[in-house]
Amino acid sequence: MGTLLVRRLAALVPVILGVSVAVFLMLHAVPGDPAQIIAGQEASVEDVAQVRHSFGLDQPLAVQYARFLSRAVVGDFGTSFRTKRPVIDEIGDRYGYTLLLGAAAIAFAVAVGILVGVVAAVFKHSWVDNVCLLVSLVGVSVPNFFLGLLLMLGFSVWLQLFPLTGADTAWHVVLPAVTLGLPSAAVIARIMRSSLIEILGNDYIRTARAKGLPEWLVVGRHALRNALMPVVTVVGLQMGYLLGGAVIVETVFAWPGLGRLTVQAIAARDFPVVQAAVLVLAATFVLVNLLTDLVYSILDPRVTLS
Amino acid sequence: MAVHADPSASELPVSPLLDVSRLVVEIDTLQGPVRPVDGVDLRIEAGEIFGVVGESGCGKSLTALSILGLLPRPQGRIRSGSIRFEDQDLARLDERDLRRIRGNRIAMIFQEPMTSLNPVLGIGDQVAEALVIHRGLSRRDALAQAIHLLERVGIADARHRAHDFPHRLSGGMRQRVMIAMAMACRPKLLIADEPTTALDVTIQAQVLDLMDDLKAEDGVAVLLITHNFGIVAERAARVAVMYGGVVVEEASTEQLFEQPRHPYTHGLLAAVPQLGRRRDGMRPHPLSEIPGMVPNLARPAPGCAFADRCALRVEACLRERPPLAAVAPGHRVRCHVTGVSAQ
Amino acid sequence: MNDIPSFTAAAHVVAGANAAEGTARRNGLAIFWRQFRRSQLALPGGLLVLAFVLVACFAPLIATHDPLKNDLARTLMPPGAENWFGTDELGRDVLSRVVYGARLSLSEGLVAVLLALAAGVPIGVVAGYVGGRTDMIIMRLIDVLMAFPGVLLAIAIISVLGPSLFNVILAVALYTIPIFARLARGATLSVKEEPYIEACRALGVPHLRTLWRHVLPNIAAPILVIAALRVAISILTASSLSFLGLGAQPPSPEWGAMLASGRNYILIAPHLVIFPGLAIVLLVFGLNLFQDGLRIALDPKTTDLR
Amino acid sequence: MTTALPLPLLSVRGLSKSFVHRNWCGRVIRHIPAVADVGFDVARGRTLGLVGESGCGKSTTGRLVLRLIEADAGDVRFDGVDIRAAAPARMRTLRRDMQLIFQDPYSSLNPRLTIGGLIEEGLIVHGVRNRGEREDRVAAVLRRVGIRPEYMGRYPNEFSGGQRQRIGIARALVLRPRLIVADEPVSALDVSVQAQVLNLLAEIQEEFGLTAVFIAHDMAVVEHVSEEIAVMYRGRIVERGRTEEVIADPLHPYTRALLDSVPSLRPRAPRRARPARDDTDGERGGGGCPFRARCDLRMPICRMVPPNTEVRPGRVVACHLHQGQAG
Repeated sequence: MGTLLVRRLAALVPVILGVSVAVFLMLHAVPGDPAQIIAGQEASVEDVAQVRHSFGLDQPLAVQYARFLSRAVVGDFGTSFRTKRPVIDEIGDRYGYTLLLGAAAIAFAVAVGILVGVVAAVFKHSWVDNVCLLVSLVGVSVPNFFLGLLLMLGFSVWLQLFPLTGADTAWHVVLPAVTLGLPSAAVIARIMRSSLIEILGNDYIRTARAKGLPEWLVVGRHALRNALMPVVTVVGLQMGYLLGGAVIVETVFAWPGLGRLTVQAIAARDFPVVQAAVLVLAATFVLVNLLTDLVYSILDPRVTLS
Repeated sequence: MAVHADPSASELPVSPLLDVSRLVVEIDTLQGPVRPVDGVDLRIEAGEIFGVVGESGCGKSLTALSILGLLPRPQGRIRSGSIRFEDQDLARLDERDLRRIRGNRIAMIFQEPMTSLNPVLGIGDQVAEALVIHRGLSRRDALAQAIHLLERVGIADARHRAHDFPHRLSGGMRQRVMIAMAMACRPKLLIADEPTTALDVTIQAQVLDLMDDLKAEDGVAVLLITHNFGIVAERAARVAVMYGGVVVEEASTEQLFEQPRHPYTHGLLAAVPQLGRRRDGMRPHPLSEIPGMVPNLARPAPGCAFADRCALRVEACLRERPPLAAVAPGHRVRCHVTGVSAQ
Repeated sequence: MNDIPSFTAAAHVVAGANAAEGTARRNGLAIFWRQFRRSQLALPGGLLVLAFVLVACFAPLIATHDPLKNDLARTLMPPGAENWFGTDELGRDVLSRVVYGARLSLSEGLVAVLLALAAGVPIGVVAGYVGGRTDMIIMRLIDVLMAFPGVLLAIAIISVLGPSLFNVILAVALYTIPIFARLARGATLSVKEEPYIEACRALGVPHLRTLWRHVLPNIAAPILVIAALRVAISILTASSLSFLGLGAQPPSPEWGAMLASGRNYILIAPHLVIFPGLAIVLLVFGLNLFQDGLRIALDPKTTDLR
Repeated sequence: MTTALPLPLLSVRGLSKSFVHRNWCGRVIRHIPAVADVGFDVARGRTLGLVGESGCGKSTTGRLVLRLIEADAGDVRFDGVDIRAAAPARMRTLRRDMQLIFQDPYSSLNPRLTIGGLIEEGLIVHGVRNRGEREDRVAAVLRRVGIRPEYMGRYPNEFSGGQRQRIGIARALVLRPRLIVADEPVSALDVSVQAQVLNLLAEIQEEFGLTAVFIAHDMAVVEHVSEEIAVMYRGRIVERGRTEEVIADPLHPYTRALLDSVPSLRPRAPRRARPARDDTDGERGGGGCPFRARCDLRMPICRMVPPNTEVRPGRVVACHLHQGQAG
């Protein structure tokens, strides 16, 4: 287990490096002169030259990247063009909110998804199953921003059960988390259902039945754990969807997270912030995927060997 | 229950351990329902090894599954017939009562030892499970007994191996674990569905020896299902040959292999290559062939299922299904041509 | 020698015996159709999508007004006889805008997926078939791209290219490429292990011919199924980006953009949000239903996954 | 019988192959030897039976012979030509002469092509340009294996396992090869169908003068088809000789165990398998005799590599029990 962890962590290094290269190149891929962008459209030729020199933009690309990376490692992403604060502070303020929202959303998605999936599988091909299918198909068909607006309209404006926007109390997280988590819940439910049905067709399930086990033990003890494995993989992939979706949901609910910051920064062409936010979100996703791998290896005794 | 025409019935002991009578199994397919088991009769005595042999699609595995009510759901069901075991008709029991019998008085092992064990549970736990369910043992006591059972089926260092997961074991060892699991509650009947098909021949011989030993020690009866005539010849006391969803011949092993009566049995025995036939660097004679292929389940013939491949076919074979008739004491044949002589 | 699989083989023989001479291909279509119908919702889904396609094709005939024409005398009108879906803040007819929006959304989904297919499938097939170092390098690059969570990669790309509908399509296509590449690689790897590919080697069939005649047809089904799914997801993503102001720019009648501007009037004119939102939901729902039927029909391994 | 000693069609010497596991950056982390120092000859028109249990390397050997896998070491000569040294273009033309018949009649036929298309493929690849000629040859070969040529337009899933195996044979046969490697061609088939296919193989071998390597795990099947037998265990040939001799008088303990384990059709033959010694237990690896962990006749010397002793001409056994009996 320990060596597995070390090996997986080591395998992440090239991926993170690749991500950092991509993020670094972002600024240089923008059409036009990066120095001009940083200095602003109205800047004089001298100002632009000054910016070019002070940001090291006159250096070779490799040197610039090395500097970017060495600074990024210690958390120095430069200064925000917009607020003139260190980027790391801007990010630090928002990161916790995004993590909170993401965790709430995934908890909601996993709980609802697994429950619905198991129910649908146990009652497969019945009306219960069909209702679950229909609901989950609608779930993956509703865009986040529309669902968020509908929930706001329904629960905040008409029923007045939850606050409209912001992040002041625990109640504030409910609607954004449901908005963000619902499509994932639908995906998890479908995978859970099909996985459980597939597992229930396995030879060792027949063995368990031939042993005289009651059906709840067959499902609970022999099928569920095996059926959860593909679900774990999907949950890992859904995390990526959630982190991306957070950009939209945070905007809709004015949630002070990293996603909303990214959108604001893009609108203001505040590239250091965009770079850092994208890097932090990508690194989070990569680490979360590592976590799902570890959960997987706990569920499946065969993995630790390979 | 209507008694069907069977003159030999009186010669057999009054109540066998298992008496399958006119069993019909129906399976739904995209082409509609078909009957892969279409009137099977089997009688198994206590403590004997009874072989059921036939090619793929003859209905032997489905017959075995239907005994324990393990037909694929929801597409499979027992359409008619009875399965008398001790004093009950298993075909009419509900799921609850069947569960009390499964793994307790009748146990079953399967063809694929690689996939028949749960990959995420320790083998000791999997063996212990039946003891917890049927004997009400605590998990701890059951595990202790499971270790004992594993030792008995020849797993070295069972105390430690009990905590191993199945993927650490070879195929032969896994089949031993399956047997330990099946024998946990000292069943009266062990159904072994192609137990050695996935194993190498040397391992196959060891597993079959183990089953022989268990029969001798525990007095368990074994329903040994296989496509391999050699295994049956070596291990079984009585044999039923299945074709097209019915038993076409049933006899003691000596009778069947020395005087096969049904043209299908006859043809199959001649088609099997046997060791020691090659002489003087000459290529042996061609094997005898049965022309054609296994019958089409979706369009069952009105007469004998084997008629279209049979060299002895007469007109009645296409029209009418022959009965399973006795040709000698303990030897029954379902054939219009060869099944009527002798008596 | 188990009864059940050989029994299904017997069923195949039946199907073959019933087929008339030389109609095997039609027979294949018939099997496809029967499988497709097994998902009872696939046909309604297909019809729903077809309806949107027709609306998009004949938008000028269906629209009652000019979708871009302002009428400041009739702003924020509720649905009524003159404007069935009401009017927006500039007095434009919402129905006509929704109708024209179908063109944009469908092309967002289709173009992005076609681009991604064209690039991703060859990359994946080559990586899987050639293997070795080529495969390793391609997969590392794909890992890096996949490390960006969901929409985030698209957002990062747009932040570089600048907001526009075309750039959104490009960004969505770019972040879909690794998905197809990975899928095609996985499918190729498993097909490559099939004995019929070894048979090609044994016959001396050249690699290109093997790829074209033996590998591609056998990996087409799962790719097609995922492609249908990705059309739905691309439409959602593209409209999300438009909602954030990164995609189609006003006054373009893109559904996501319509929602973004309608959002400000949600309390007094909810129809500005409801109608374009419902249009997205219905189109994506139809695509999902259709995709479900496609999967059941084309992917025999996952017959019970729904 | 081979007193004149003409050049054998296939001659294999010292053939070895290990499979390697690589980690994610391509470094080799494990060597798994699959075939080690395998050698045999197959005379023209003859059949060599390669027999052994699953994982013994017999299928790998077959593929090495056809160079479907690249060997690590050794020499494969087909009609005097060094197969391992052949350039790609030369190899392609050689492939026409040496064909493979597969075990699994289901997965060895591309489900998306008609059987006519499948069989025709080899002709197209090997330059038969005339469409009419190709169709005639496909029809002829189908007829020969007992499939009606009218079925040419059908897909593999419309045929039974036995028919598919016939189609697989037709695909190999249409190129008029000289060498056939048949990898467990009947083990997936039912007994009655197995006899049909074995007889078909014997007929076409006779008719076309084919040389064959027949790979199987069933001793009785191998005895039926081959003039000579090579028994493999853990990647090595442990015994080789004329079929009758090996069957009647097995020298290697493993060959004996294999033969003892085959159930016969004589009812109630009193026979016990050797004591349960699973080869996952006990010693393995190292340089010794691969069979020593399971062998009840093992001696201290078995820890070293056993020599391949030629007991008498054409009879080779890799066992210390028989060392020094040569000559």
